[in-house]
Parts: sequence; structure tokens; C-alpha cells
Amino acid sequence: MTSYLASGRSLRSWLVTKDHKRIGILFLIATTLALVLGGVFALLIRIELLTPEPSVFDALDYNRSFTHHGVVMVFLFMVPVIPTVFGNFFLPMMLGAPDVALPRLNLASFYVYCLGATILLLSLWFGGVDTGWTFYAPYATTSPTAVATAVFGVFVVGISSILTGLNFIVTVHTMRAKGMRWFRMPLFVWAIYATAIIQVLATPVLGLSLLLVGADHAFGMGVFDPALGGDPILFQHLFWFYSHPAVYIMILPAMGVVSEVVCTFSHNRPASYRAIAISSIGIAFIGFLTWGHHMFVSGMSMLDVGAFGILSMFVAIFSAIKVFTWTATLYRGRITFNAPMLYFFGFMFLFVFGGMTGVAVATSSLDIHWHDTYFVVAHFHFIMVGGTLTMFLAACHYWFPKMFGRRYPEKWALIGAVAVILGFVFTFTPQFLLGNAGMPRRYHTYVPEYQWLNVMSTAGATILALGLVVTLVYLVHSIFRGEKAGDNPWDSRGYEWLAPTPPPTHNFHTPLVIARGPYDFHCPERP
Amino acid sequence: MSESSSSSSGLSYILALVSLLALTGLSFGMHFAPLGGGVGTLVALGIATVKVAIVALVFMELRFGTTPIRVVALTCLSFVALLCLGLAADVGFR
Amino acid sequence: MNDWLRRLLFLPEQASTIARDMDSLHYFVIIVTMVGATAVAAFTLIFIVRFAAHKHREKSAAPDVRHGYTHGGIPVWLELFVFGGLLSLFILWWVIGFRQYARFVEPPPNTLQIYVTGKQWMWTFAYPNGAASNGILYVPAGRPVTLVMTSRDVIHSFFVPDFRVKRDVVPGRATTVWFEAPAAGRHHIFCTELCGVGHSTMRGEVVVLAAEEYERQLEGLERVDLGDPRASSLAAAGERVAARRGCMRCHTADGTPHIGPTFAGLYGATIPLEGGQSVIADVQYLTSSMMDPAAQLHRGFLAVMPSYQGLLSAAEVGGLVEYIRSLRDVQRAEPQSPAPQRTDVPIVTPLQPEERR
Amino acid sequence: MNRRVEIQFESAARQEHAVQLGMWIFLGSELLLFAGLFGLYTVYRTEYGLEFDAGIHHNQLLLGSTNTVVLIVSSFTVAWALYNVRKDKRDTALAMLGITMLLGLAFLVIKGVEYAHHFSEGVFPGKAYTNLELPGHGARMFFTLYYLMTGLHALHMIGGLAVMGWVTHRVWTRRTNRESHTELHLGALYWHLVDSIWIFLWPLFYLTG
Repeated sequence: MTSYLASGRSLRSWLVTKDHKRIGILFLIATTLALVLGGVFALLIRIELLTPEPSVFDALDYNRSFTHHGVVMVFLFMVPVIPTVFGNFFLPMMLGAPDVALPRLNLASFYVYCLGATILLLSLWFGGVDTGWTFYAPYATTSPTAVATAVFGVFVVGISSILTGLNFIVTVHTMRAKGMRWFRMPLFVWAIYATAIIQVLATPVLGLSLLLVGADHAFGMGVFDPALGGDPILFQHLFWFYSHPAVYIMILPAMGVVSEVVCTFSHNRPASYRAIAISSIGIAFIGFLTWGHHMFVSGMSMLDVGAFGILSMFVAIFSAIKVFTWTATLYRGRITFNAPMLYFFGFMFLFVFGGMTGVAVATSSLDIHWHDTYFVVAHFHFIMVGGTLTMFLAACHYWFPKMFGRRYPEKWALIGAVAVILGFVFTFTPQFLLGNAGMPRRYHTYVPEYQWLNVMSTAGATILALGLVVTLVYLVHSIFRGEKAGDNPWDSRGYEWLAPTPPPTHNFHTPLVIARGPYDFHCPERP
Repeated sequence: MSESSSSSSGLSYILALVSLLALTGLSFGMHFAPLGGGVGTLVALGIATVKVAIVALVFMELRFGTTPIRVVALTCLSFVALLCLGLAADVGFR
Repeated sequence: MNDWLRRLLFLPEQASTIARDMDSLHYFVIIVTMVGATAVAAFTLIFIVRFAAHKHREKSAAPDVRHGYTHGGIPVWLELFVFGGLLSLFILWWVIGFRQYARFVEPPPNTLQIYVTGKQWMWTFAYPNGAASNGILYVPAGRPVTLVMTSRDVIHSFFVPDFRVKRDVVPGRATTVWFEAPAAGRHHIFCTELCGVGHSTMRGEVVVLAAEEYERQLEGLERVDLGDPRASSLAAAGERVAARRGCMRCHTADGTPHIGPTFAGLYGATIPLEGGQSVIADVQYLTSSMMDPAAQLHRGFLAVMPSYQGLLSAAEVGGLVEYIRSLRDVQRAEPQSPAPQRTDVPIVTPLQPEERR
Repeated sequence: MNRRVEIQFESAARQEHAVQLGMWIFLGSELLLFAGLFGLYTVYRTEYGLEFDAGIHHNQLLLGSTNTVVLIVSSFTVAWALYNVRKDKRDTALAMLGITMLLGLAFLVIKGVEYAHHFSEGVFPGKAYTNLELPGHGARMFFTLYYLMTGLHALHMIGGLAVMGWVTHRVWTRRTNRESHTELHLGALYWHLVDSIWIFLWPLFYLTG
């Protein structure tokens, strides 16, 4: 049987494909473009911040840059990337299924994403957006920029996110192979499943609140405009009802990748499979109860401050459970060290430091000083961006042989990984200190005493960018010229490795019958 | 899912229609009853909930739905409640 | 120790009475989290090195056949210890943090009140004696100060890093922030909520002065422009504002019942609301009643007052509040008497939106 | 139940379950789309209780109640159509679908009459609101929410009508029949959801003043 890559080489065969793997590759291309675009905006911001006074841009262009950096990175890269690329490619394979449950919907999701992304980027043409990715009313409703276009774009991208989530939930419920009990599902599947729940429940609320901001902006509806009797704080409630869970939409799939990588390369069972699986679902639900911690200084009621404060502490416990379980998984394993493991180590470092600073900012009184300063910027970049980016790259390397049937160059990969991780740490550690010193975020100009930390941060960003460029170059090169890979080069027990490399259109030659767990290294590869 | 066990009988549809119309009439009538504003609102919303339950259970055949489908329905409803309560809690205690 | 840690963490100077307390919690939390995070990262690194596959072969450690290469799970006592400890630590932080938060947010009684307006892209301040300043806030040292803040346009946020205070400044609402600066000095004010192209230039300065110098400074300032240069205090200016803006068509100052609640003895009183609750008539209530009168309606009065959102400057609002406050000890003629329930109320047409802007 | 089982499914029953589950999840997210508006309504009603009451009294109870009855009956007819397709009674099913669509149109027409009446009184959403009888922020907010919620609901009705038209066409051409009627089933579920949302909108905007 021919591989999915070889079955039809025309452009058309790719664009109208219903094969989950090809859709995954399409999403890989689209989200990588988004990463590059968002990265360019990030560098523009860092260049401007080299000096305390305006240098390259005026204030409006600067505000547009960080808004588009945020919007592109959050809605076009981090939210969709791991579910739509690796979830699409590997979720059905991990379940032993020939495809997702609703393949046409899957393709539709891709085109809806493209449509939304196009509308979102069209807003650049119409004058950009300068409201920050949070679109806070009433600034967003009075801003002279193309707010309505941008929020409509985000709304459309949200539809794509809902469709993907819906598809994955249905797939997990109805497409498991024979013998695949719930507690035999790979941990990546659990993570994607939990993510899908959040996507389906939270995204509509974001979509609605953004539409309302768009309506306020375009037609003067005044739902959030105090001059017309609206309450701007309500927008923040609705926005964070989605956007706090959205943090978990970004990080849960990354946690799924961690579980796969750490088990495969330590050739060990997870220290507690159930703890990881159940904490994914726990995060999905408790994550909905913490949105108010973004609003401690907004004038929210004292009751809400207390309640959201303590609930935020509980959600940290679930993450802590995962971290400890991963570390314990290494214990007495048989560890192969390579690029995915280096990224795993980078993830642990960034996630633990970022997570701990998260507990710190969730402490109500400390948040007064840190709120809306660079401390918060550094915190969420460490945990959310660092977590997602390192695990996106780890997944690119870990599954590269299965996806393309070739190997990547290990030496270059390690160099790239070191550059990315060090660059990341150098970019954002100074920002923690800037936040402590009191520098507010979204500042085009700043007082001179903050300058040298900003220069360090920009230097770090340069290293990070170089690392990403190196990685992109050798990975693209390896797709066409890499050494041929076998079916299971890592000696994994994951079910996706049972398929031929690269997999044929419907994944498995014969239907899988599962008789062992996904991390049973004492069992032979084929049960 | 076989036909006989998984769909409502004709009679149940008609009974549902009749009770929905009756509840609508009741709700309409209660509008003119001299209840306090708060109580009247609660009664009207209570009746609406019963009506939606009838639509869901009979017309939408939730009675015969699988466990995942029921879980989906319940989860979504409780999240609507969560959102409304969360917002009201802030405004009510500000 | 305090100063050393403060410099290590790049924290700004501790120029308010609460800064030291907040920083102590800050050190506690940051030190514990950094130690914990380092420990986890170190363990990960140690395990990666110690259990590397090639060492495995050297030592030919036979894998546990029953469990594959597994360790047989984490002992339960260790799990309980780690998560129980972690949870108690988090809850401890929450308890300390929330108590501090409540203390930092609720102003103590009898503070000096200064009225703050945020607008794109400037801070303006109005003082009780009728003085006004732009960009520079003068406060006396050693005396608690409450800022009553509102915004003319979009949300801003008032942040003084040296004081460790921050609060959003929301249009249509009054928020407060309080602090006490023990010593004279100058400190940055930043806006921390994105408010447009001038966001990063919306800075100001707090100048803390010794008490007598403060008085002298205020004398030298311009008066609040409330249309009356002779007004001797903000309250006196507020009285004129009340007359000019038509407040006295429905409200009275001597306790006589009229269409709206009387101003006499209103400040600090407990107001019964339409719908059963009650509220204390403090700065927030009075301000929001000007902006959004129907939201919390005094029981027994008709919802006939128009909104003054966008019509009154912060100084005018401050003046009105100070005026009402100056009448707090005037006796009401008939306390809590219901207003005349008339339908021919001589009102007061709602203003058109263009006029509001 | 279905003629065709897609390659990814091992059995028709699995496929049917998958499609149904997917539809329910979709309905759930539709519900959460409205949830934000219900949340806003809750808050603003707490804030502007009296003005909301006045707004509710201003709305035309009779038209709103008629619409409730219209939608409930249409929900029944679409369920009855499904019932008849399962019984292989194509003519009854077609008649029921026709009635459903007529009732749906009637709903929109009545809604339009109401809107027209409101427009004539200067009751517009947001800053366009010029009604002097009910001045104030609360009344404006009430009618803004009224337009947003009933408007979003009306958009869903239009979507539902399009789906019904397509399904009717399929029943007409016998592509939807006793063996294969998933699309009718899903369309009916959607119609019931839209009906359910109106069942809540009715007391909120017409009844509980």
C-alpha cells in the first residue's frame, strides 16, 4: 500500500483531502507560517524597546505590533498548533482508527481556519489593530483602528477550533480500536480530549464577547460602553471565561506530548498513568473556575477576589501532579538522550519556573504590584509559550520519522534546541526583573533605568530567533533529503508506531487489536 | 440502536405538545397573577425549564440518548449556569 | 536582609507603609518557588544523567520483569507528603495574600481624599481645598491618603511602583486606592492599562511633602476650574456646581423632602434601596449615582434622574461629593420620608449622546 | 439505519452514534454562544431592575406569546415529520415539514412586525436609541439586549429554515427515507434547540415584568 504522502501528488489531491494526516500537514504549514509572522512582530517589538525613547516606530505602529504579535501567536499558532497538527495526525493512529470520525468536518475546519486567518490579517490592510490581544472595552470600542475586522477574524478562527474539538471528542468516543479501554489510551489522547472539551465549552463565549465588541465598535451597541449604560468590567469577565481556559487549550496538548516523549525515551511506564490522565480532565474543568484572577485590580468584588484566588491555587496542584509524575517516570528508566529529551528538559525548566511564578501572581496581594507589568508578560511566556513552543518542537522531532519516513540530523537538532531554550530564558528572565522594578507592559517608551534589562531581553530574543531559523532549515531539508527511517526508530510502545512508515491512507493494513498498554515496555512491540 | 426502543411513540409526541401548550398557557396566565416581581420571574423561568426539559426528553429523544450525549447536555447546561452565576456574583457583591 | 533581597529582585524602593509587608510576602513566595523549581529541574537533570541508557548496559541492571523497566510507582506516603505540603503552602499564601489584599484595598477611616481623573493621556488631581494639578500629585508625608478615581474615556490603571499600589480607573465608576508615604520623596506614576497611543507617556509623579510644605504647595497651585475662582474649598465650589448643574431642582441641602433624596445627612448614611437591599452612601455610591442613577435607586424615589456620565469633570464630581460630605451633620427634617409621588415631575430631559461626548 | 457506512467506521451503529454525539456537542456550543448573552442579561437586569420591568411591559406580550405557540407547534411538526419518515409515510412527513417551514416563516414575520413597531417608536439598539417614553441607560440596555438576543435567535431561525428546506428537498426526492434519515434527525435537533432558546427568551423579554 502506498504511503499517504505518495497517494496522489497533485496539489488538488492535497487541497481536497479528507485524510487526517494530510490535513495535519496542511495545518503544520499554516501554523508554522503563523509562528514566523508572529515572531517577526515579536522582533519588531524587541527592536523598538532597545531604547527608552521612540526609535524605529511611532506609538501607533508599536501598539499594532504587539497586538498583532499577540493575536497571531495566540489565535493562529498556540491555540490550534498541537491539536490540529499532531492531534490530527496521531490521535486516530493512537486509537487504532483509520481516520477521525468526521473527516469532511476536519477539512472544513482547516478552511475555516484559513478564512479566519485571512480576515484577521486583512485587518492589517485596513489599518491594523492597536488594542492588545485582549480587546478590552471600552478602548477597543473607541479605537480608530480596524477592530471589527480583527474580532470577526478571531470569531471565525474560533469556529474552526470548535469544529476540531468536536471532531476529537466524537473520535475518542466512537473510534477506539478493539481492546482499547479508556485507560489504555495514550496520555496524548487524554490531553487532546481534555483540550477538546475546553475548546467546545469556552470558545463560543469568546466568540460572542468579541462579536459584541465588534458590534459596539461598528454600530455603537454600547453593551460594554459606560457612556451608554454598559459595564466594561463585564467584557473582562466574558473574555477571561474563555481566555483563562484557553491557557489550558495551549498547554494541555503540550503536556500530552511531554508524557509521550518522556515515556518513550526513558523506556518506562509513567509513574502514575491515572494521575496524568485524570489530572488532564481535572485541569479542563477547574480551569473554568479561575478566570477572575486576571481581574484582581479591576475593581472586582472582594468575594470574587477571594474565591478566584483559592481556586487558582487548586488548579496549580493538578499541574504539580503532572510535573512530579514526569520526573518520577525518569527514575530507574533507561534514558536515551536526544533533541526531544533536551526539549523536555527545557519544558520542565520553563514550565516549573513559569508555573511557580504563576502561583506567586495568583496570590492576591502580590498581584497588585505585578498586574499588567512585565512580570506577567514573562510569566505567561515562560509557562504558556515556553511550554507550547518547546513541546511543539519536541513533537516535530519525535514524530518526524513517522510523519515523513526520514530522520532529522541529531547534531543540528541539539544545537537548535540549546539555542531555542537558552534564547528563551535570556529573553524572559530580564522581563521578570523589569516587572519587579515596575515597568508596565505595552509600553512604547519607558523610563531610562529599565534600559539595560530591555537590551538583554532583545539579545535573548535574537538567539531564540536564530535557533528557530536553524531548526526550520534543517527540518525542511530533512523532509526531502533525510536518512530513511524504520517503522519504530525510538523503540516506542505507542500504537501509532505500529503503522507502516510513512503510514498509508487508512493507517493500518489490518485493524488493530489492542492487548497491552501504550507504555508496556516489557511487552514486545507487536502484541 | 434499533427503531423500536430508541424513538418516542406517536402518543408521547402528542402528549408533549399538549403539555407544552398547557404550560405556555399557564405561564401566560401567571403573568397576570399578583405575584411579587421576584417570585413571578422564578415561576416563569421554572415553567420554561420544564418546557425545555420536555422538548429535550421527548422531541429531541434525550430519553434514549447514550451516556455521552446526556453528559454533553448536562455539562453545557451547568456551564451556562456557571457563567451566569459567576457574573452575578461579582456584580451582586461589588 | 530586606534591602539586599529587594535589590537582588530589582524591586523599587519601599516608599509606603504597606510596601514592606508586601515585599516580605514577595520574598517568602519567590524564595520558596525558586527553591522548589530549582529542585525539580535539578532532579530531572540528575535522573536524565543517572539513568542514561548507556550506563544501564554497563551496570546490566536487570529490569524488573513484572513491571517492565518501572519502579513500581511512587510510595503513597511520598505522594501525600508532596501534595499535602504543596497544597498547604499554597493555601497559606492565599490566606496571607488575601488578608493583605483586603488591608491594602480598604482605606482606613478619615483619610485625606483627593479626586483623580484619568483621561487620554493625562492624570489630573483635585484637592479638598479646591486646588488642582495635572500630572503631579502632591501628598503630605505621614498621613493616609485615599484617591477617588474615575476615567473620562477608557480604562486606565493607576500604578505607583514605589508604593506597591495599583488600581484600574474605570469610566462610569469610582475606584479608590489608598496609601501612606512616611517620608518626603518623588515617585513615578504609570498607567498600566492600555489606553491608546499615548499609553506609555501617561506618566506622572507623586511628590510627597512634609505637612507644612504640603499646605504651602497647595496654596501655590491653581484653583480647580469649577467656574468660580473665589471658592475657598472644593466643597464650596461643589455647592456652586450643584446649583449650576441643576441638582438643586430636585435635591435639597437643608433636609426638606423633595423629588430626590436630600443631601443633608446623606453622606455615610445607610440608604434603603429599591428591591430590598441597602447601601452606605460613600464616595462610590454617590459617584455611581451621578453616573448611573437608576442602578441603585433610593427606596421611595422615582427613577427620574438623568445620567451625568461624561458631563461632569472629575473635579466637579469631587466638588459635589465634598459638598455632600460637608452636609453630613445637617439634620434631616423628616428622615426617610418618602418623596411626593407625583407624576408631573418637572424633568429634566435626558441628554443626547452628542452632548455627552 | 444508513445506506452508506463511511470507511472509518466499523459499523453503522457506531457511525450513527458518532454523528449524533457530534450534533449534540455542536448544540452544546451553540447554547454556550447564547450563554454569554444570558449572563449579560442576568447582570444588567440585577443592575437596572425597574427599567427592565418597564421595557418588558413595553414589549407586545400578545405577539411574543403567539410566537411562542408558533414555535412550539413547529417543534412538534418537525418531530412528527421524523416520526413519519421512520414509519415510511412520506406524504405526511412532507406535509409536516411544509407546516414547519410555514410556521418558521410566520415566526419571522411576526418578529419583523414587532421590530417595525419598535423602530417606529425610536426603539433602536445602542446609541441609535431615541425613545423618550423610556429614557435612561437601563431601558436602552434592555432593548439592546432584546435586539441582540432575538436577533441572534432570528439568525438561527433563518439557518434552521435553510436546513429544513434542504431536508424537505431530500425527502421529496426520496434521498431521505426510512433507511437513511440522519440529516432530518440532525436538522430536527437543531430546530428544537432554536425552539428551546426561544422558550427562555419569551419570559425574559415579555413575561416577567
